[in-house]
Amino acid sequence: MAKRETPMIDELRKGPYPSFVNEMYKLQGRKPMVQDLLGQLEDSYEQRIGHWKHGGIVGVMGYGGGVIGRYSDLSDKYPNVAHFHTMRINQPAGWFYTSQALRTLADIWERHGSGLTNMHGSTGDIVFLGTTTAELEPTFAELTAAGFDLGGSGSCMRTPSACVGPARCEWACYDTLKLCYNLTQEFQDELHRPMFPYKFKFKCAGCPNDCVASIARADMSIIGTWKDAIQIDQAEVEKYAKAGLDIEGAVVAKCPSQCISYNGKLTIDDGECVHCMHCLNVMPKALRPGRERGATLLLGSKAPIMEGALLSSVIVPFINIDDPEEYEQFKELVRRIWEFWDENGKNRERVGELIQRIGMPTFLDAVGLDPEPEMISAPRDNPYIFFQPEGEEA
Amino acid sequence: MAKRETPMIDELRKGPYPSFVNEMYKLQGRKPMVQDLLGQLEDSYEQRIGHWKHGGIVGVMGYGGGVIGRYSDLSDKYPNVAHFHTMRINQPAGWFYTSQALRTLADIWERHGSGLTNMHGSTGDIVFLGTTTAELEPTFAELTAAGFDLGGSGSCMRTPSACVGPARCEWACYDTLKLCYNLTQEFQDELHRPMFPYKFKFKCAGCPNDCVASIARADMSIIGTWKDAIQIDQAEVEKYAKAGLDIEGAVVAKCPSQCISYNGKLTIDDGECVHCMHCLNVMPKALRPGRERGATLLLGSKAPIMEGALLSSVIVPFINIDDPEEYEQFKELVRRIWEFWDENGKNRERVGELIQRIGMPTFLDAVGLDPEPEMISAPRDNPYIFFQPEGEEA
Amino acid sequence: MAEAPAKRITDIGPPHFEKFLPPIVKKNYGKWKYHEILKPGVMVHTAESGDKLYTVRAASPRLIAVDTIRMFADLADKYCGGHLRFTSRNNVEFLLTDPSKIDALVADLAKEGFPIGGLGAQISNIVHTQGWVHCHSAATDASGVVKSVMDALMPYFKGEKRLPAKTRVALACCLNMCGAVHCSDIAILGVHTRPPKVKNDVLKKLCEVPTTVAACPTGAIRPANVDGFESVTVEEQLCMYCANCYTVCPAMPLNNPDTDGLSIWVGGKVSNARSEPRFSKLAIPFLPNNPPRWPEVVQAVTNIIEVYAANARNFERIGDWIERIGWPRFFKLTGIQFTRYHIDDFKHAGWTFKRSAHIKFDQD
Amino acid sequence: MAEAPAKRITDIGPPHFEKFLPPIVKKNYGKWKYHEILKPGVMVHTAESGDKLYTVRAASPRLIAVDTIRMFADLADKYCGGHLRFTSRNNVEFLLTDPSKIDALVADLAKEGFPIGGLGAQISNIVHTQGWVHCHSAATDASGVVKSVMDALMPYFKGEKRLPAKTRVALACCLNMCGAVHCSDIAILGVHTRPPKVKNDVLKKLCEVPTTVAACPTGAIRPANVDGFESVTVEEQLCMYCANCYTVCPAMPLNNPDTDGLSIWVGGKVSNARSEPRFSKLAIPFLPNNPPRWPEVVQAVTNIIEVYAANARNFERIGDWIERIGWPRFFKLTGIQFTRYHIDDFKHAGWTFKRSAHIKFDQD
Ligand code: SRM
Ligand code: SRM
Ligand code: SRM
Ligand code: SRM
Ligand code: SF4
Ligand code: SF4
Ligand code: SF4
Ligand code: SF4
Ligand code: SF4
Ligand code: SF4
Ligand code: SF4
Ligand code: SF4
Repeated sequence: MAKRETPMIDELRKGPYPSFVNEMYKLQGRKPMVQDLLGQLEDSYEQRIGHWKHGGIVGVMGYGGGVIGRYSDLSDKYPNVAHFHTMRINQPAGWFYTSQALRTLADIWERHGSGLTNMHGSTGDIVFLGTTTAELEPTFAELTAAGFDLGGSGSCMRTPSACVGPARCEWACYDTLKLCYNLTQEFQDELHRPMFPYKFKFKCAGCPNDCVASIARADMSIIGTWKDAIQIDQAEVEKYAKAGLDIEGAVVAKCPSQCISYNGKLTIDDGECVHCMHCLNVMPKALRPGRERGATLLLGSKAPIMEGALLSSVIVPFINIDDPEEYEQFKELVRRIWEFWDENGKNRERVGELIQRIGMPTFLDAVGLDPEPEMISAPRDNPYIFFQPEGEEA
Repeated sequence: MAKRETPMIDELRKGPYPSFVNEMYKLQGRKPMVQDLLGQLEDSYEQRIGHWKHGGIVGVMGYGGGVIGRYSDLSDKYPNVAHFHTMRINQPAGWFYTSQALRTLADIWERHGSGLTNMHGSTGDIVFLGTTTAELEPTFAELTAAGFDLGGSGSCMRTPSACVGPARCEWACYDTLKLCYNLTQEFQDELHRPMFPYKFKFKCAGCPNDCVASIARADMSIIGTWKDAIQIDQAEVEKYAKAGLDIEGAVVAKCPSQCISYNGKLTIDDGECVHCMHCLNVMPKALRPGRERGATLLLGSKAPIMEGALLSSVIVPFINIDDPEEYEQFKELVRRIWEFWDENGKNRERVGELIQRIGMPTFLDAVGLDPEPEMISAPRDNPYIFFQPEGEEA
Repeated sequence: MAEAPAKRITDIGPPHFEKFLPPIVKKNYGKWKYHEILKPGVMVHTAESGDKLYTVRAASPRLIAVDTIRMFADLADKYCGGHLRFTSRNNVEFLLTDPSKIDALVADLAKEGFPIGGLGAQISNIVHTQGWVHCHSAATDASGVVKSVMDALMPYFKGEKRLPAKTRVALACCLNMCGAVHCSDIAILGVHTRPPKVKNDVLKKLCEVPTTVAACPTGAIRPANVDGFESVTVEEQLCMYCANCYTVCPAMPLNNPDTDGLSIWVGGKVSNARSEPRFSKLAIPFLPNNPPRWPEVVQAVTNIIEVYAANARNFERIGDWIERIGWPRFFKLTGIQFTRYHIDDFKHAGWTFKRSAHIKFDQD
Repeated sequence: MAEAPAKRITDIGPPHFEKFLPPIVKKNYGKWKYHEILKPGVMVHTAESGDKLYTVRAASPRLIAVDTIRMFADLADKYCGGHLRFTSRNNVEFLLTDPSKIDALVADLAKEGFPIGGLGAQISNIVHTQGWVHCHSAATDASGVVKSVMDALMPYFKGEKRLPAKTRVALACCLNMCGAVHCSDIAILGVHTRPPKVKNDVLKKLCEVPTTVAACPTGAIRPANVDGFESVTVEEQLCMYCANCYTVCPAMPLNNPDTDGLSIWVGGKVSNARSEPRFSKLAIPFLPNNPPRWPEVVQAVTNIIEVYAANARNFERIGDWIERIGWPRFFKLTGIQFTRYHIDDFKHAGWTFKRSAHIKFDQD
């Protein structure tokens, strides 16, 4: 088959940033699927419209998620992308790889798919981009043989992800990779078999810098923090000052709770600190999180459909999350939340939307959490209080 | 008839703050109505419940508002408050009186009612508290003869009110009393005859200190402001400093837009000033509003029923409002707003609620105002844009 | 209605305000230059002309007898050339041109039981409503609670005790909020805590069913045939006792001696000074109706004010102060219990959730 | 589906991350002390042990061929003992213990077309989605727009041009927002601007009518019999083109070459640093789909970044900067036109209205 000319997308081979079109070109010689993808994409560029049909339900045996079915609406013209499904492969926590593991993945995908990938998808998965229905099961077999497994899709729990955390970051207040792995393993069933009203995502961030965007993109956001005083190394503070850092302007003035003062020595009123990370970010050598470390749990973030986007909001101001017992307690809470959501959530209603609909107090009661003022930015301003028969003197 | 003992409310005759019970006592000797009111109130105090029935429709001929009907549910026990209607009398703008006028009002009410008043009601009216249906028309006749008229109630325009403004305040940026009087006179028909979906209130505040709480309590809030530079008298600044005012702490640091600096001389970056009034409030001798004065128009505030309380929001960032032509333009805008509200408002839907329901952009289009960024605290964060067929390149 | 008089005057509006302005005001109208607070309750405005106008502000219970109006008129004649005014918070202001008369006026006022104060960074009058004195809707009395609270707050009204900034207290006796308490530093709000008891036998006679159904913000009311009567039912879990149904339909009463009470709200403001206007937020969901002195309410308000006075910085309104220290600290400092009721669950609730990891932890 | 292999392995989850950690990471796990950015794209982390780990961050188009994965693996073997990682924004990071190898690695990367950068107060990779490469829902392409914009932003990625703070750009090709663009400094969002065209003849076959009706956030969809088909109608004024109906029902397509396009959103953030996390807000409601280089989008993003870089203070994210100067100034400085579309009219719109008299006026 003669290669279709693709002048428009070829434009995108130019320029300093690495080009996804070049990536396709690397494969098109040996992969008719990629050649047709290039062709169809050129059609899209010419016509300013996509050419994929609504996905059907395809997958591997016994799993309800992990594969996104995709079919071309130009299959006559581009028969090699008539099927063009993606497979979501659960990434190792923190996205660390050995060259060996990468080659294994590459070889599997060379054998069974287009050879195109996303490293990684927005949820965190390794995305294998484009294969046929027939290849799904063989690919899966090779993947599991190599120690990999599928990630989530549909109304499953989704692949949890984690920031690099203790593996390379001085600020990790809990072990993000360990928790991420533990959750993934514990909830394999939920990850692979749709059982919820809708999707559910975990993201583990080691500190309030939130390098995995958990507060915006996870139903359950686990953000590391500390309770006691920021550790100050005054000698290093002095060095920063000597090196020309404007401590007044860059640190003191930028502290959102105005709890830092500096006069040769740096003083922090730790009871007022909101754990924003700014001072630590600016002076990593001089300041470190306290020693009593753990995490804040926040619930409910998601994209706008249908009631507008949500950010996660605090449901537990602080937990310790290190030892097995603490893990178990956390997972028990997760299970109670899921149970409540299962029972009360409408079809395609995320947990954050459910809480908005039925009310945070009702939710807290149901999952057994006590109301705490840290859960709110301000108390209600409307007088529409649902007094409870036994509770009006509360 | 023997006076009922009123030990509970008599408790409230004690204490340093002037006592409303003492006010009742001043009248009860000569006013059986007040005597019964005391009795019924004592019943309420004993039983912790009110004893008034839902008001019926009573009024003066040809008016639909201005009287609140009220009937006792203990009329057997307290026959003199079987009827206990209030009359709302439109106050003179700014609540200025001559002793003469006050005596006239007092005498009318002595003749026709309980002798109890509210000086004033929350909307601003003189409230004549308690009379019978039979007395309404005679009271009205005497009031109008004396140059007074009723205020609003029900689905009328309500009695406009104004801060003391230019009569005694150095900060008035427009003539609040004149505008208040002018609106009241222009819209007599709307004030006296229910013609709207619900109530509509005007409040005129001479500057952003908003001493009539217009932004919280008026459907249309007219708040004085200025456009040019704050007038600074540096000599007076110096005097404040010498007198011990901490200009850095009390003025510079408290300016919400951080646009003041001080080093012997006070400098204001007027383009950044948000017209909050703070610096003027602290140094009235040294600082005065600019010379180009006018008002910001805000629309829509109200109490919580039914969708939660609203504050008024900006619909015109700045208008000049001094000469007859400017008055006419303003009133034309008001009429366009009413027209739109009349056509689109549901029963008992305030204009602020209507805007929330149908959308501010639609409202602005309908009343002929251009969208301006000063109308918002931030642009939308949801992607649910109603693109208009002709407008997508707007 | 009584018969109308022969020549009926209507639609004349109020008297023109100019008729009532004192000569000094007319002369300096719009030409005031600055003001100074001379002492608690007394201020002076200086005009560009150099003229000086002295204002003495006296407390008022707002509910006043014509006798008191006449007494005010007499004092106005005696000291102020026959002029006075009332304020937007229902105080009365005497306008003098001769400062030497101030003390005598204040003494006369004191004799009549009308103390002066409420200027500047003080507590002024409590804006309030009708309560059991006149309204059918009241979950509590207005004047009685106000009197009790103001008795306790007198040192702050009279300037004997210092406050960081203006502190506005307001009361409304039901959720209609005629006192517009929703933007007050401290708001006292009468609340029902039980659903309406439908009077099925008379509902159809007194009200329209569709209007009654439409009145409910939460959709709790449904048309229903009860015991053979065309009426409505209330789904009780959906009811948050707003009484809007009662406002449109007398057959839906909510008043109840045992379960009606008061709530306390804090941190609202109206002025644009420094921070933007702001709604009051829930501090205490429920306090019992305890006439004649409502000690629980008095204690609650006094406590908040004392904690505020002790902790806030100058020029910080209550809401500004709480904004700075955060709500958890507010609850801690005041000792007020945080409950599930504080967490919003009405339509826009999400905006009040803590959607960040900005959290303070006490260092013990 | 293909036949399943004899011994099927399932539910094993991903490999344990420890298997993939470089030795230096294992040794110093949880014991890192501080980091320094050595130059654009290169940083070093120092452990309590004194060990130093050098990270070289290279750009990636995210959509990569297995060839590139193998090339990365080769470089990891050559320079990093066979280890590397990817970042949460899809860059690739090479982890070295020997700083003397950095330059050679960077040179090799450059040869392959992979520049380094994106660390600290720079523009990093654009988080993005599938677009016309894989998704049925896309109102625009993803990779092509990203490539075009990143080509223009390279000086900011490579640290050749200074930025006041981290600047996160994201793209999503439809309102589902898989790129979670709702909290980005700059978000590029594909939008439809016309209601779905209902395929009445097939709807009943492909979809459930009640589910389709329920999918609409604004209630624009009603069940209807059209030309004899059991189907739905869309009340066009109620439609804001979210495509949620299309997500649940293929018979409701919205894609349209002429009226699909892109919108630009600004000022969001995720981190808690200084200010709380924040949603992005609308800057430009509509830009046309103009492949292959989307010049209007490139220009719009570049303009915002240039104005921001020129005006913001250090450590101010775009949203912090706008918060300080106010939205009117943002529109003025960027020259972006303010339109009726910027004013929110969705359910919680009131919160975004200006509910104060805090207004700035230009002094000309
Ligand atoms: C592949 C991926 C985009 C990418 O290129 O990275 C993706 C692709 C799709 N997403 Fe997504 N989402 C992807 C991450 C996200 C994220 C980001 C995240 O997880 O951090 C979000 C926003 C966060 C959130 O969960 O709200 C996201 C929010 C959505 C939504 C809106 C959900 C909502 O509640 O508002 C939909 C619509 C739906 O679920 O029906 C959706 C639906 C879809 C579908 C399945 C299309 C559909 O309507 O059925 C897309 C398939 C595209 C395709 O053909 O491959 N996708 N989706 C991401 C998953 C890769 C991975 O597993 O790693
Ligand atoms: C007398 C007064 C209270 C007072 O003691 O000062 C008052 C008294 C009543 N108000 Fe009011 N309102 C009074 C000022 C207000 C204010 C304050 C203001 O105007 O600044 C508000 C809040 C601002 C606002 O307009 O939203 C107010 C918001 C309401 C509402 C709620 C309206 C809403 O849209 O949420 C109702 C309920 C209604 O309209 O059905 C209401 C209804 C009532 C009724 C008529 C009761 C009813 O449900 O029918 C009350 C009659 C009491 C009586 O027996 O005398 N009243 N009402 C005030 C009028 C006096 C005057 O004319 O000067
Ligand atoms: C007389 C009155 C206007 C009227 O037409 O009746 C009035 C008069 C003055 N106000 Fe006011 N305000 C009056 C109600 C208000 C209100 C409305 C209210 O309380 O319901 C407000 C908004 C309150 C709020 O924000 O909740 C109000 C917020 C202010 C402010 C801003 C205070 C702040 O820092 O937030 C100032 C400036 C100041 O005091 O420094 C001010 C300043 C003034 C000045 C100094 C203006 C002047 O130069 O003449 C006047 C007397 C001082 C004083 O401390 O009372 N006035 N002032 C009202 C007196 C009510 C009373 O009896 O206490
Ligand atoms: C590698 C990565 C984590 C990972 O597991 O992959 C990472 C790593 C680091 N981040 Fe991050 N962040 C990473 C994504 C994020 C994200 C998420 C995102 O961009 O989607 C955020 C939130 C962004 C936002 O707010 O919208 C993020 C917000 C921060 C911040 C707060 C910046 C701020 O001022 O708002 C810091 C502190 C700083 O840079 O001073 C930080 C700091 C750091 C440090 C310095 C932490 C450390 O000591 O190791 C790391 C390298 C510096 C750097 O500038 O990139 N990291 N960081 C992610 C690199 C993405 C990339 O390729 O560019
Ligand atoms: S979230 Fe915190 S702990 Fe995790 S990588 Fe970012 S800065 Fe480090
Ligand atoms: S972490 Fe943030 S809030 Fe805490 S002291 Fe540092 S800058 Fe201030
Ligand atoms: S609102 Fe302004 S002009 Fe009016 S009285 Fe108050 S301070 Fe003076
Ligand atoms: S009026 Fe307010 S914003 Fe303007 S300069 Fe004075 S303090 Fe600053
Ligand atoms: S607040 Fe309620 S009870 Fe009080 S006067 Fe107004 S309507 Fe009546
Ligand atoms: S009190 Fe309010 S919520 Fe309850 S039924 Fe009546 S209108 Fe509905
Ligand atoms: S943002 Fe929309 S078009 Fe893009 S991948 Fe996600 S669902 Fe598909
Ligand atoms: S595109 Fe959205 S708003 Fe329009 S009909 Fe479909 S679901 Fe409703």
